[in-house]
Amino acid sequence: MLKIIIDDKYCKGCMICFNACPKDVFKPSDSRSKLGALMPEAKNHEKCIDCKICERLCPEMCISVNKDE
Amino acid sequence: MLKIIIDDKYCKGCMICFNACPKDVFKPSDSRSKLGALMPEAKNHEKCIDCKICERLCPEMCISVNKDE
Amino acid sequence: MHELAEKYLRKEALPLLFCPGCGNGQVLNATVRAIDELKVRDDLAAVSGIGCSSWIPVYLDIDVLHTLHGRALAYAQGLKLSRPDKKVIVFTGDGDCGGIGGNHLIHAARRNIDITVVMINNYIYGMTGGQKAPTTPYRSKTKTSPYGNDENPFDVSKVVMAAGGTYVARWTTNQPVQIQKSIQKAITHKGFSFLEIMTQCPVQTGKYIFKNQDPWETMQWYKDRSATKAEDIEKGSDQFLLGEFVEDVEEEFCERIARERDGLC
Amino acid sequence: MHELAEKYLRKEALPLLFCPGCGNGQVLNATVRAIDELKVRDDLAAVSGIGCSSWIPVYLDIDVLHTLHGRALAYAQGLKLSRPDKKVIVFTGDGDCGGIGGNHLIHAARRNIDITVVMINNYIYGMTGGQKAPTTPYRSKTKTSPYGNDENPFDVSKVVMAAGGTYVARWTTNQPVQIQKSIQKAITHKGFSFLEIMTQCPVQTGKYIFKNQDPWETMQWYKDRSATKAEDIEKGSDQFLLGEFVEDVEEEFCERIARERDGLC
Amino acid sequence: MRKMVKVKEHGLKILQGNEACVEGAVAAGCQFFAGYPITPASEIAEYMAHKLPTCHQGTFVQMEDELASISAITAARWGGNKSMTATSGPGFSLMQEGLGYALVTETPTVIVNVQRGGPATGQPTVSSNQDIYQARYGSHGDYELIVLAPASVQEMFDFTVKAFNLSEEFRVPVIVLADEIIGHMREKILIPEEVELLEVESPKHCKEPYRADDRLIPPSVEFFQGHNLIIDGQLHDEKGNRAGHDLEISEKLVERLNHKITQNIDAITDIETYETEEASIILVSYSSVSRSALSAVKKARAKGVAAGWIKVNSVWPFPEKALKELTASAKTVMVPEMNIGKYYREVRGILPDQKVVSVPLVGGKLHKPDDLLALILKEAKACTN
Amino acid sequence: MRKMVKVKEHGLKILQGNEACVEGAVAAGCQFFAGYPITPASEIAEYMAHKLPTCHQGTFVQMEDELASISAITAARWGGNKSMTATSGPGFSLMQEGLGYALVTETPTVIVNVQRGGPATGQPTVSSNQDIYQARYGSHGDYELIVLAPASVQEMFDFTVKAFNLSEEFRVPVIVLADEIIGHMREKILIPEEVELLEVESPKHCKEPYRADDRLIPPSVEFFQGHNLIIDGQLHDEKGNRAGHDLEISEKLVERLNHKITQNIDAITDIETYETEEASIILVSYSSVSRSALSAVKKARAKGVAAGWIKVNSVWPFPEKALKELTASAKTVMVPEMNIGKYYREVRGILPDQKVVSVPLVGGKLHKPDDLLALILKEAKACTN
Amino acid sequence: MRSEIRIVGSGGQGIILSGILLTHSIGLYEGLEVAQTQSYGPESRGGACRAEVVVSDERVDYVKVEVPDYLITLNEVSFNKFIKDTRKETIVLVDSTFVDADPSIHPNLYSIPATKMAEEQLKGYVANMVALGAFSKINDIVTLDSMVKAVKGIVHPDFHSINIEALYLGNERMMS
Amino acid sequence: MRSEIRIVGSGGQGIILSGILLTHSIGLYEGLEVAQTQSYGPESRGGACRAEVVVSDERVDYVKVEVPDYLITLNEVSFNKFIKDTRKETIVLVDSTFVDADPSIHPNLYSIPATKMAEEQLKGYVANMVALGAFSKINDIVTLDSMVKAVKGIVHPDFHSINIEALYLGNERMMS
Ligand SMILES: Cc1ncc(C[n+]2csc(CCOP(=O)(O)OP(=O)(O)O)c2C)c(N)n1
Ligand SMILES: Cc1ncc(C[n+]2csc(CCOP(=O)(O)OP(=O)(O)O)c2C)c(N)n1
Ligand code: SF4
Ligand code: SF4
Ligand code: SF4
Ligand code: SF4
Ligand code: SF4
Ligand code: SF4
Ligand SMILES: [Mg+2]
Ligand SMILES: [Mg+2]
Repeated sequence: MLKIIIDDKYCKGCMICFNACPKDVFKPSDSRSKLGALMPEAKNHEKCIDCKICERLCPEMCISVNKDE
Repeated sequence: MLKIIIDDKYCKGCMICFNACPKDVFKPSDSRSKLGALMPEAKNHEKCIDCKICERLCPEMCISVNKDE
Repeated sequence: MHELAEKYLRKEALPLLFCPGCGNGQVLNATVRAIDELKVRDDLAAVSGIGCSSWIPVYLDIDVLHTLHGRALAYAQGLKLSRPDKKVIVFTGDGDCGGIGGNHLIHAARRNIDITVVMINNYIYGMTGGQKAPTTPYRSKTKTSPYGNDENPFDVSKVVMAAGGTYVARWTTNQPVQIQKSIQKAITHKGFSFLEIMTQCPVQTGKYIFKNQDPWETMQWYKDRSATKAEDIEKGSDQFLLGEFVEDVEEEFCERIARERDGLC
Repeated sequence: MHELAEKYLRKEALPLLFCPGCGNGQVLNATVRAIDELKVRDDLAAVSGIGCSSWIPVYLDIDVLHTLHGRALAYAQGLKLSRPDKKVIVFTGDGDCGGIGGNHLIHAARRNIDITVVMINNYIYGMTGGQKAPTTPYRSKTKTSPYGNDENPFDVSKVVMAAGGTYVARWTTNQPVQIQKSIQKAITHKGFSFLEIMTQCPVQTGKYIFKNQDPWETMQWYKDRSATKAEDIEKGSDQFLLGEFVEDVEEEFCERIARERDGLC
Repeated sequence: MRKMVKVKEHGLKILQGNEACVEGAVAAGCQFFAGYPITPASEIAEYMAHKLPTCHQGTFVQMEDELASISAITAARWGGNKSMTATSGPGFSLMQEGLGYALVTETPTVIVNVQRGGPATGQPTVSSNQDIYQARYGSHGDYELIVLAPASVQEMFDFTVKAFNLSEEFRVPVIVLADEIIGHMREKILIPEEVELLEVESPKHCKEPYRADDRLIPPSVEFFQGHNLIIDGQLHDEKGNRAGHDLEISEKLVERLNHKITQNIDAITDIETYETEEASIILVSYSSVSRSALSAVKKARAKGVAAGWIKVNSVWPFPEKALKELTASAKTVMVPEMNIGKYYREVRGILPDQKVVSVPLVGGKLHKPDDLLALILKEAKACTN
Repeated sequence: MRKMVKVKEHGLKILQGNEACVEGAVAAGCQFFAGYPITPASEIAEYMAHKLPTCHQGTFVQMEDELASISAITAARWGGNKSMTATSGPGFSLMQEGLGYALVTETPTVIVNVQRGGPATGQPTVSSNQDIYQARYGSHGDYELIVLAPASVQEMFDFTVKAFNLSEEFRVPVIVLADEIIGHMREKILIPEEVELLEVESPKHCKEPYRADDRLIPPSVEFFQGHNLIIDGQLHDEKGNRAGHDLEISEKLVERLNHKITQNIDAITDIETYETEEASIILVSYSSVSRSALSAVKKARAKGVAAGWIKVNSVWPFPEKALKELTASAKTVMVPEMNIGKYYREVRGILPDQKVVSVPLVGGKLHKPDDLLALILKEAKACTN
Repeated sequence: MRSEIRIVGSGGQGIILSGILLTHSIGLYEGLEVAQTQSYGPESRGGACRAEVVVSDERVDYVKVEVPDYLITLNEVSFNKFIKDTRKETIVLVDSTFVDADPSIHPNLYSIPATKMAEEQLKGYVANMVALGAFSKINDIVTLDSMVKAVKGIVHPDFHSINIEALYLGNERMMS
Repeated sequence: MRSEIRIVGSGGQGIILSGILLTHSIGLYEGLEVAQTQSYGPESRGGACRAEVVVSDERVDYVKVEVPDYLITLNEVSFNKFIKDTRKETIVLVDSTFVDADPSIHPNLYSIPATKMAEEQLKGYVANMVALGAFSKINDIVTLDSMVKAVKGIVHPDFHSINIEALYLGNERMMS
């Protein structure tokens, strides 16, 4: 399965990943990043098709979509 | 007849009038303008067709083609 | 942090000072990928002017010259001419490049000097807080056009083409892959290349022009209004064309200078 | 002295300080006729930058602002905006306008502000003694390109069109009547008008570029290389097009500002 | 002629310095603003964009850069509009050539420099007095001009009005040398119901726009009045015709351009004082720092030290005579300033017999009253020793 | 490290000052020139265009304006090329912002200002010393830089070489403040067979391009060496990262930028003298005027007046200490200059106990030796009275 | 009498607006002299941001804060940075949404989850107003009443109600 | 010993080149110290133009001409202007093509129709060289020989012969 990691040190909660993901992998959450922003959360890892749109569109380069080996 | 007057106060002897006149009205001359330049001379007044090309092309605006009344 | 960020960004400068959702980060993202793919890190220097967009290269862990407002291309030309064997990429804003810097732009394009220019068009002066840019749409309200902009917006890419740029392309932040590929093409291209990237500035453009500060909304607005075929664009509408507009081969400026010098030896 | 010279020139400033056979005097000649025909003397001010060509208006007995190198259009815009009811004509050189002044040019064109620009293209920096201009042909020798110019020449009219000029025309000094008519049209035109006049600079261009200092020879060279139909121009040749390239109707900048102000009252 | 002119939006307000500057300009009859945004001066352009079209039928235009901005305001004044621009360090540097043009053509206009820290991009958001010499010497050539340095929001209003009046009176560009603190600060301000404006009469016929009166000031003329003026940035004769190659004419013009200011210096000098008479230690200050200085002087007085305070409002032309007189009693003169110690050089130059102490502070720091007090006390002790 | 380097076209020649400047630059290893024509400096660009491509494999480029020119030379130095530009008043005004950038990024480069008369277009073909303060204070912000004023064709060569060395030594832009007379004059000049050049060693690895040594000078680094430098026109920390908002870091940088020059002033100061010891009247001069001054002093000596002559070559940083010492014996110090009396202000500022006399001359006039002599004799008489 | 107020947080949190609001409330409705200055990081992007208000019964000479009598901090970074520059009498108000401040760290520490309250209860970016409402309870310079008047003077009418609500909300929460 | 030479005319007449030629002849081939300056009207267009050469056996201090020992004028305007600034010992050479100078006007007046001679006899713009050739006869600083050497040093080889011819032509004419 794929693992989507959002780095809470850098996420600014812009929600572009959430909006852009074709598979609705992300959900808003209550947890705050180190910068104080409300972060999205990768909820539906299993739906991910590894298109990496989220990675490419994240302005903070703080998402990684990894093969969970 | 037409009278072509070159103002010797301003003529710089560039010879554009001489070159441009379709009727060969002008000839080079030995006489110097006040600025020290060798001026053209309107020799063949009778050939002039009043096209005013010389007037329009003179950079010093120092030619007038006049009806000699 | 993404592994490429880890590899190419200056850690001590993070987090990026861009507002949440700012398109500048996305351009940085694409740039990092382009550098990685081309493996040009050691042969590439970045130059920028002043503006939010001019901060893009400041995070890149390569040689970077962060210069003065409007002068990025003048510095870039000096740098390139001093080291014609290296590559120079410029990051600049619509104001920095098309406003105060317009003269250097047209002359650099005319010279066909081998520089890659990435111009971030966010329709506004972001850094100074939302004043009108030369690209601001007609009638749009900004801090310095509170009753609507009276000026026609500047089509910078068009002028670059008229001035002689040999690679010209335009994308929005909706096309991260195309941005990356175009950057790669532009860096590889021998001659003056110009990339116009339409980005969201959720804070200023969002507030004043789009009246919507959600970054995604601006990205959607761009999606709705852009086309890759000229036929698809309605005349008089606010639609605009995307794509690679010019790809010309012409002898490059530094090469001409080198050839001349060779002739003198 | 011609009667129109008598009527419109500042006697105390004569003789013109142009070299014998310089095209600037011919442009002045056409301008005087245009002013006379339009009867705009009292409603017209002239602005210029620095260069031989920028001296053209200095002999005109109207209000004249002889400004700084490259800034003519910036001053002209301030003047026009302060008195939108009056007409402003700018005389400028290829260096003044297309070199150092290029940024004001493209932005004035973009704004479509009602100013008439007469740009004298003599391929060179005349006043400073024959250095390369942005218009200098490729490979031409000048004082600052002793081994041949490495840069592509700047097609200023083309860039003005791309930037948004609404009346654009080009003539050589072989067409004094067309120059006069175009000046009249441009002054009458509501919007940004740009006239490029190719002139002979027998002293500098003649010496360095054409290697022939006879003014008439350069005029002939222009005659041989210009055409009024695009079809007549061989691609890749040194021929160039003459004529009126653009005549567009679009709301003018000062009018827009006035309309906006009216809306606020 | 001086005339009282009504001000539309008068009354007690809280405004930012930059806003007060705009209110002052509008009250003074400014009809034309051309500018380019820059921190910390942008609010002036923004507020102008908002105000000019409405209340005044004036024109606001954002130009492509600062070179264009100063050009446009200079030309607009020849078009008959009172005009102004505002910028900060980098933009002010770009304006230097155009400033010279306004100077040599004797164009009345107002330029506001809201100083930030330099050099180059420097410190965009931080205050300084670093451009005090640039304001005087930044352009090439020999000239004198007038520079006013406000130290409060009220003064941003008052000095802007004054700048317009002085520019018209002396036909010279006047610089309002503000700084980030003053520009961005909010304070109470009382906008008066009317302000006194200078209206210089314009001659009906004028063939010699540069023939000066006995105060060395040329006539107030403009375009489109049938004068057929020739206005040239080259040195020129009284008709305006270029004469840079003529050393006699050029000498006369350059001397007049300088002397029209220095000779009228008494009419220009504007200095505020506090307890300078018989003071043995005097602080010569200007800009925001003057407020710290005043605070320190008051504290020193409270401690029994004969301290005095001078605030120079018209920093240029350098008020040599006035400063000499006002500091006559002082053994020690201190010059605190938010720069490396620049105005100090001027002060020291005219007070050969006194101890002149530079109190510089750079990097954007504002002098704290207590730090200045400590210096005063140290000097006081040194004096009595 | 100082190294003797061969000069290709040496020997006794007659050259124009502007040509000698180019010869000096080329001898000093200048590899890059970007410029824009302007009277009376154009010959420098023209001769560079001719020379650089041939003898040196250097690059000449004519830019679209002076803003671009100074930008290009600054960047070229980061590319590793020794670089230079040349201009005159109007162009120098346009370069002020870019000069600030070179200053704050500590870029070694050379800017030649062949002064003409100002302000604005002023007197394009006429000489002056009017830009003496602009050269020091023309850009916004606090800085110190080095300005050399040649007074002969030989010095155009020598000072240009020196300018390159000083710029490399102190990592600072150096200005060669020439003037129309010197730039256009033709004289004999001996181009030496070799010149001494400074070669500053560059560190192999550098992560802190702005960490200075104990002379306050940062390392000599450039691009494409694997350092991954960040060079910023905002105030920055030792790594080069922007820190304009940090007052402590900013204060440190601004102070260092200033002190690296003032603290090393002895190494920079360059003054020539003639008979100053025990002289009671000393002329402090620079530029072309210094030659008239020397002539006058010699004539005065011939008449038995104890006159002395000082020629300041390094006009900035202001050689306060040296001038004080050298003028110690003088009762009267005279400062003749081709401007409204500018350097005089500096001199008067440091000589509180002597009579300092300004001898200005504007409009392009050069002081005649006999006129200066008359003044000296008058002063001599006043002294003995 | 001289009183110094410092408000700190990050760009976008309405720090400057809070300063302006205080200035208007104090200057126009409390009849005191007031000078408000500000300081912000690299231009105005997300960095640290600070507004300072100096209050006095005579003209304010020195316009900056030396040691604040009141410190309001809206994020963690600025709390950590500015808590050092207080004296023990300083009244400190923190937004506990971000700062989990140990009350023992300072004798006069008050906290309120301003951001959380604004987000949850008012669905708007008015944490600054919540904080000011709370501040109205713990100072003796400016009243809630004056703040409400100032809102009406400087905020666009469309946003009067949410801002005033926020002020009240903060005020009430501090009460309890 | 100090000697001052002034050459005046209008732009385009080769005034500056004459100055340069003299400087080279005197400095390199007569072994004297020399400083040549110039002055010209509005930039370089047709206006008045002046070259000055100061010669000395020691370094030239004051580089401008005060009262010329030699004045060479190539047009009417400059003749009229500069004849005033001579003393009676000054040796004056005029181009009689333009200036119909009354010999009684100055005790040391020489004239030669340099422009006419150049145009008619050499078909070239070398009036300046004709004048210098003439000058070589009436001064005791620089010889024709040195001038010829200098021509070879500074003029493009293509134009050596016409310039040298012109020098000789002027020299011979003055002879007679
Ligand atoms: C000479 C000068 N003028 C003005 C400024 C102020 N300034 C900084 S950035 C900027 C505009 C930036 O706009 P843009 O280039 O579009 O970049 P963005 O912030 O929108 O990305 C301005 C006007 C400056 N730094 N220097
Ligand atoms: C800022 C500045 N830079 C350079 C110059 C010198 N300069 C005067 S005219 C000129 C070029 C003029 O060329 P162009 O505009 O083509 O006019 P032309 O003389 O050819 O008619 C230059 C470079 C100047 N006056 N000001
Ligand atoms: S795109 Fe990046 S910064 Fe934005 S919310 Fe997603 S992870 Fe956070
Ligand atoms: S890789 Fe694609 S599918 Fe997976 S989370 Fe990212 S955007 Fe969604
Ligand atoms: S065109 Fe005019 S200036 Fe030229 S020769 Fe004819 S009359 Fe003389
Ligand atoms: S009017 Fe025509 S025909 Fe007559 S002289 Fe002039 S050019 Fe010749
Ligand atoms: S102001 Fe706009 S462009 Fe600048 S960082 Fe914020 S969102 Fe990006
Ligand atoms: S130099 Fe050329 S453009 Fe200038 S006046 Fe002479 S001929 Fe005309
Ligand atoms: Mg932008
Ligand atoms: Mg030209």
